Amino acid sequence: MEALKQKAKDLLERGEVKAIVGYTKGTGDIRRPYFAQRPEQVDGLVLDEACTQNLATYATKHEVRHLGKLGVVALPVTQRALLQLMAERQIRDGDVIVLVAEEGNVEKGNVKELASAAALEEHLALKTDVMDEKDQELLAKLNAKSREERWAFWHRELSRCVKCYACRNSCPMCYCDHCTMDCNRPQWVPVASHDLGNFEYHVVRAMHLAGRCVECGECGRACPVGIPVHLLTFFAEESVHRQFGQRAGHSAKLDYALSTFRPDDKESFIR
Amino acid sequence: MEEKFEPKLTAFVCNWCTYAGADLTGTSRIKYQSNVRVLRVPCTGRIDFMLVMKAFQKGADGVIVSGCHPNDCHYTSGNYHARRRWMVYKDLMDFMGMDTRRVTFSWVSAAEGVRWAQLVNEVTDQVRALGPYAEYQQLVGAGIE
Amino acid sequence: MSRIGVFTCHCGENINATVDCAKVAEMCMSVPGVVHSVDYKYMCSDPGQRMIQEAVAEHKLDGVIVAACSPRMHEPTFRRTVAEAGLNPYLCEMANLREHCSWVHEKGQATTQKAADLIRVLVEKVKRNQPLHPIKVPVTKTALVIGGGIAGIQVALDIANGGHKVVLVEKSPSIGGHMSQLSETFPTLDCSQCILTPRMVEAAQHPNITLMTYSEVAKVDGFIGNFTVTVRKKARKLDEKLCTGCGLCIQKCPFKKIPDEFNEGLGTRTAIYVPFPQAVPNKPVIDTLNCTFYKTGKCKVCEKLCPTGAIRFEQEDELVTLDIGAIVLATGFKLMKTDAFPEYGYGKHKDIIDGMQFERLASASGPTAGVMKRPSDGKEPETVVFIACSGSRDRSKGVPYCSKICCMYTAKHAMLYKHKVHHGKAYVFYMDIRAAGKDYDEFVRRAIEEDEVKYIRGRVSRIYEEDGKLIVKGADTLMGGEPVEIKADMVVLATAVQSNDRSEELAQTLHVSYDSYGFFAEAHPKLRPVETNTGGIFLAGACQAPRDIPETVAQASGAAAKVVGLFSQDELTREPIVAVVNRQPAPVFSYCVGCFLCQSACPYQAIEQEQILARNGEVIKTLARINPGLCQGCGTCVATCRTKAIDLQGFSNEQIYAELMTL
Amino acid sequence: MRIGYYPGCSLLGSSREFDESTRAVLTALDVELVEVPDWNCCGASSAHVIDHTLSLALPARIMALAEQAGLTEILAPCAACSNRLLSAQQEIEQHPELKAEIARIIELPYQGTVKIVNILEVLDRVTERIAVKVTKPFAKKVANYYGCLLVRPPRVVNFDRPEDPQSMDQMMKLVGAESIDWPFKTECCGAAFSVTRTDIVAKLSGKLVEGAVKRGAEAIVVACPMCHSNLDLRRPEINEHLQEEYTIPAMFITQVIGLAMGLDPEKLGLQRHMVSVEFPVERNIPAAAGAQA
Amino acid sequence: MSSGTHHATHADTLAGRIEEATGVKLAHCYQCGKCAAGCPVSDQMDLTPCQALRMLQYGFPELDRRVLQSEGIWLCLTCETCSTRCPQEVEIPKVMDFLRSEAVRLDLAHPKSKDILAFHRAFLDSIEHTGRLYEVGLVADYKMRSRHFLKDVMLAPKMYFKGKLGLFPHLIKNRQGMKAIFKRTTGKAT
Repeated sequence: MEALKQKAKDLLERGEVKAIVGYTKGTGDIRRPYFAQRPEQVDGLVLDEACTQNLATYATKHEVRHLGKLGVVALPVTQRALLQLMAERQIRDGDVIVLVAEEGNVEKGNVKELASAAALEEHLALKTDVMDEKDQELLAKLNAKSREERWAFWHRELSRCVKCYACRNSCPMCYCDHCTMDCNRPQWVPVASHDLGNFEYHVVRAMHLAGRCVECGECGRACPVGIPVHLLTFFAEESVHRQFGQRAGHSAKLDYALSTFRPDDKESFIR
Repeated sequence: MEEKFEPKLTAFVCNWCTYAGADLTGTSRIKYQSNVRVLRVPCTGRIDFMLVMKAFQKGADGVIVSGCHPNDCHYTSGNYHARRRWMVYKDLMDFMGMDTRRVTFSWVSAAEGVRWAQLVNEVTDQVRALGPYAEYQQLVGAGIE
Repeated sequence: MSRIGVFTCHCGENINATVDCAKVAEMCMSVPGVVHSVDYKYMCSDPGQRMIQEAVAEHKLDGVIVAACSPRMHEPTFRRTVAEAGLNPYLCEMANLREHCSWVHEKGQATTQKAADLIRVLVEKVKRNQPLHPIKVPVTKTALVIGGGIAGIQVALDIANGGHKVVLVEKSPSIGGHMSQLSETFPTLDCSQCILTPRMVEAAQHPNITLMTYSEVAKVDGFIGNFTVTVRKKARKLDEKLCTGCGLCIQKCPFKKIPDEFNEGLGTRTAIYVPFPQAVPNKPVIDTLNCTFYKTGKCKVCEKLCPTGAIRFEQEDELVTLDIGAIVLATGFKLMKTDAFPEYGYGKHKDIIDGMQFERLASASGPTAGVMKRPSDGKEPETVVFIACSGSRDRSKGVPYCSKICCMYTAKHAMLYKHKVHHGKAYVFYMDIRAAGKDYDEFVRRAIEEDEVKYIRGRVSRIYEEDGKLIVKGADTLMGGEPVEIKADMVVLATAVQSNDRSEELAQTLHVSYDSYGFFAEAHPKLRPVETNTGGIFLAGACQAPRDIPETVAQASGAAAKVVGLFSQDELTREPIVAVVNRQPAPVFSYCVGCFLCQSACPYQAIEQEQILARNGEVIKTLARINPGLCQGCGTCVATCRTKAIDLQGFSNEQIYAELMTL
Repeated sequence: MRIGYYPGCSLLGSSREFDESTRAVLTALDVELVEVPDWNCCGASSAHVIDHTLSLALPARIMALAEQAGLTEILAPCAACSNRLLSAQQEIEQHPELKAEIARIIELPYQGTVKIVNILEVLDRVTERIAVKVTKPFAKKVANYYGCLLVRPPRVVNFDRPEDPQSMDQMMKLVGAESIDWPFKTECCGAAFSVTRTDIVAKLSGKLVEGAVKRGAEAIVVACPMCHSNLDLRRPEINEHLQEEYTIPAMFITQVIGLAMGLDPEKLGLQRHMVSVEFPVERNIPAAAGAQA
Repeated sequence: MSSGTHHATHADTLAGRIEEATGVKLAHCYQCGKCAAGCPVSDQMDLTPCQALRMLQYGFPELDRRVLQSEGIWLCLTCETCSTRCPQEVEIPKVMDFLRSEAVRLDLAHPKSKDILAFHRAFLDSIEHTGRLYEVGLVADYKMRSRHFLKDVMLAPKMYFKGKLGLFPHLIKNRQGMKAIFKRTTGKAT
């Protein structure tokens, strides 16, 4: 912990970064995002098991961008997101210094500082990312159901969606200033939150994240009515990985499964 | 309903292979069922998955998406990109419980007039057998406030 | 509110027989936006077209739908028709009532209904059609030909004779390529240099051709009609203008022991050299790796002797920038080396040579002056074994394809040998004889029947040396795989034809695709064999696939014709059916977020970066920009764009969406 | 250096000298050999003729035992054995479903993690030690005979190059011997036909002996018991077949190195050869070569 | 040679079974003969490797039979020369192995294979019972099976005096385990 604070302090003092994006204590066990812009502010920083939010989301927000070069306290998913954002040219290599707690735990090891995409790639290359069992089970359960049951499930779940777009706004990869949802010529997806609009919205979200989702599950956590929307993007990402072997957030070189192809891509359904 | 159900089919076809193939079906005077409505696009690569969703919204009971065979794309690779898109989209449809039997992806070349007729007939019969896509219309119904 | 006119064609009885055209016309009147709807027997006839033009004027139509045959048939016709009536041609669409309706369905209400539907759908589209204007791209009428072999020379000459400027870039000091190394050529056995040299000279002297030998393409920017090419002119270490090519420097160069590339290492050359006597240009090059001066700082004999003082030891490579309209790739091939054959001794036996080395041995201008002497001891080989398919059709050596030329040149080699060594014995191990070409099979038969070359169907498993002989262990599969052992004095491997060194690199520089073996890929295997899928870049010869001389020359002329065709107009006019990235007023500038996920989806590398700069020059935003010169309008990028910032003219989101909504 | 050791059957019998010389030399080079406990025969060239699974199970048991003994590497001097072990290991690796099946058959857990190395690979790791220990350079012309199984099939053994390999030649250079350049380094000697088709062995091995002598070799160096017994035990048949009296000895590479290191010939088992290992006092290669030319 | 009584589908031809068991696709062989050319014993074979493969490519029962009955498959030394040099990477030794065990299973093995088989059987018996090869036992057993009583009779004593023949077998501890392995694989405790 001290190591992190010290590192953050140094960076700010040396002026290497204009702000540190990290976590701080919220009410109870909640950890909320925290922006330290002055050395003395780093004392607010916290990093422990309770920190879950993917802070990469802030790296593309205009108000944060204006601050200048950032130091980001990054969980593995955050690291992947940052890398993917570099691949998608939303962050320039070198615009963020990534602060990584070794073994994800500051108490144990000290903090590693990854200043370049290359360093980040190298660091991530060592990690094999597996989504947590809970989500794996949920996916498996759903896949085990009959098609009709799945329909019923999503119909029920998505009918509760209030189109608050919390899932979109919390997603590190949903950085577009002008989302498909905002298109009105033509109005692809009805604005109102009714069954059709909701359903289409989530199809769009999943399709747009297929091959780009870093599986942080932020969207699911963000949903105020508790719809497991993250399962949709997880599924799409896994589908891409299963079929094309590509994964998001592993390289700063863009390798987007849906705008690349292999002549021998294997499918079984095209007549 | 009393009178027997006639399915509504929407087809998205590429201009260079399938549309031309369908033209050939015509010039060869091969008959097929008239349920299908064809929308012409330059290339399967152009077909946004949202178009398929919209077709269903407008009450299509079945959708056909067809273009050039792999390696024959007029634009060399549009169909390959389309294929990937459909591989993921179909997967996702199924995961979300949509009835994937109602979307038919196929390759029909400019020389396959007969094949186009067969395809349309097969799909028409298949979807007729499936009946109207009531499930999805529920969504739409609920949509009109 | 739009004013759309619908013109339903009976096409004689072709449509009217099953579709009630009058009814359709009537139904269309009730479609919102339609102000005029008629039916007529033959819309494509003059009166039919006039009818449309009059209606355009009379009803002030802002959209026209001709419901007749397939747009693939008459769209151009009717677009011209409305254009003549002063309406933008792209406001006219065709409903396909014939091929897609009347011809394929039974007569009846349903069919008529479908006909009407097809029109209704289009009405909604036409309402949203934008007037479009053909895209014009200026053309720089200078061609760049990369590679100075027979392919490149032929292309250059054909384009030059077509009246256009050509720059011919060759990486080695002389043009001529592999063909200049050949002794005789099949199936006529005429001397290669005798037919090539005149072409080389012609190319050198042609007013429209600029030769850039000893040069390589370093960089290529731009697009069809408008390339900017940077060429690296490697330093010859000599002033070409002053050099008369007298050759004194070469005679006097003290360092003479350098293996001679032109003779495939069978001869030697000096450090200052011309690759071969008939070289074009006939101006030497200093090989700085071997030149005594560059190694020791002393010598300069050539400089002292040169009568015109042309030597320039301090000369540096220079970069030349060219404006180019079209590029032809003619970079040729290379042969697999004999060291790629473990079972034949990893190339350690001097007397196991490859096909090109044999050409040099057989060539009158070669190291042996055309006398058959084997490399090891200069003895005349009494028995020679030729092995076809050496490394070709051999997946274990990474070359599963057929090298195509070996069957013929092996037959030629065997023949040449027999002609030079009458009492000698020639054996050919082969798998199949692929001699499909004019007078080709006859040629092979001649080798077998008249020159008594022994053809053995089987591969050779092993070659080793014993008592000064090369023991060739093969088998005859026409005798059930019975082992055959031949004691040979020399073995000639017809080694595989492979893509030239660094061809992938070049392909990437030019953004043309290439296959897994490094051969450049044609745009269409059957119908566009000399084009690449990058506009304005064409292919000739063995850089695309193994080719013999006749084929190469034919393809070269084909490529030249394409270039001349391209140059026949000052501007390229292209259908405006292209993708565009939308623009918005500041501070948004565009819905494009600059993720460039679309870039790799484009088959034509048409998607570029465009930077929005503030007054102080700093980059505010980087957007995708689609080069209308390169875009072919497939729309793959459109479907890939999450923000819907890209749209396709003529098939816009709004148009297709509207069509759908009427269904 | 400590390494697992799988001598294999023939090193207990017909090729005892290979075992003896290997142990002698490696001990002298401070390489500790840990014999695989209760090892069994690898099935050699017989198992895979009769039953495929058996030909996997037998080697698997050996490797499983090694794993149990905590060995990470096994030296199998016998080229045939190391080849069997390697191919079994790879085939099981490629077919995961086999793993369980094999484990069931051999009643032992099997990971397939042990690395199988041949004698040359081990020697190659200690070249410096050898270099310093060479006291009596083996100043002879030698024909290095690798045989089939050391280098083939490359996909399985991936050791040296499949044709005209070099590893032995380098080793020989190291101990002062001059390797002849000859084409039969990897030609087959007749291998398993030693007992059943002696005629074939005589023919194939004959070609080797003849070829070696013709090129002036004074000894044939081998690294495979099968090759050795064919070139040594079968010499009478060979000579009879060739109608010649060839006396050129066939020696295991470990014996040659041992001699060069000045180890006691007895300990290297030289006395066990059928064709006695004696060299003319001064070398007269030309004569030897001339004799056959 | 006739087209065979019935047209077998690939799966139930010998070629099909080979592919199934060894993963080797015989269709890859394009009959270049490089195997036969390099094979140390092809000159002794009644069917050279490529010839055998050719016959199998047909998928005709009578041709399959002829291959199984051939002597050639028993002469293969598994020296891997062919597979190392094959341009199509056909692993012929694997095929030969399979052919031999098939020949034995279907009782079609060539009479001349008797000795070779006898040897292999003797060999395996020896290790089945002792765990390791017991050469004296092997030779004795082989002589019994092959009836070549006098073969190598002169060699044995020489070897003995050279200390190359132990008169007693090397027994491994877990001989039961060995027996079990044989039971589970060859199916019978010989």
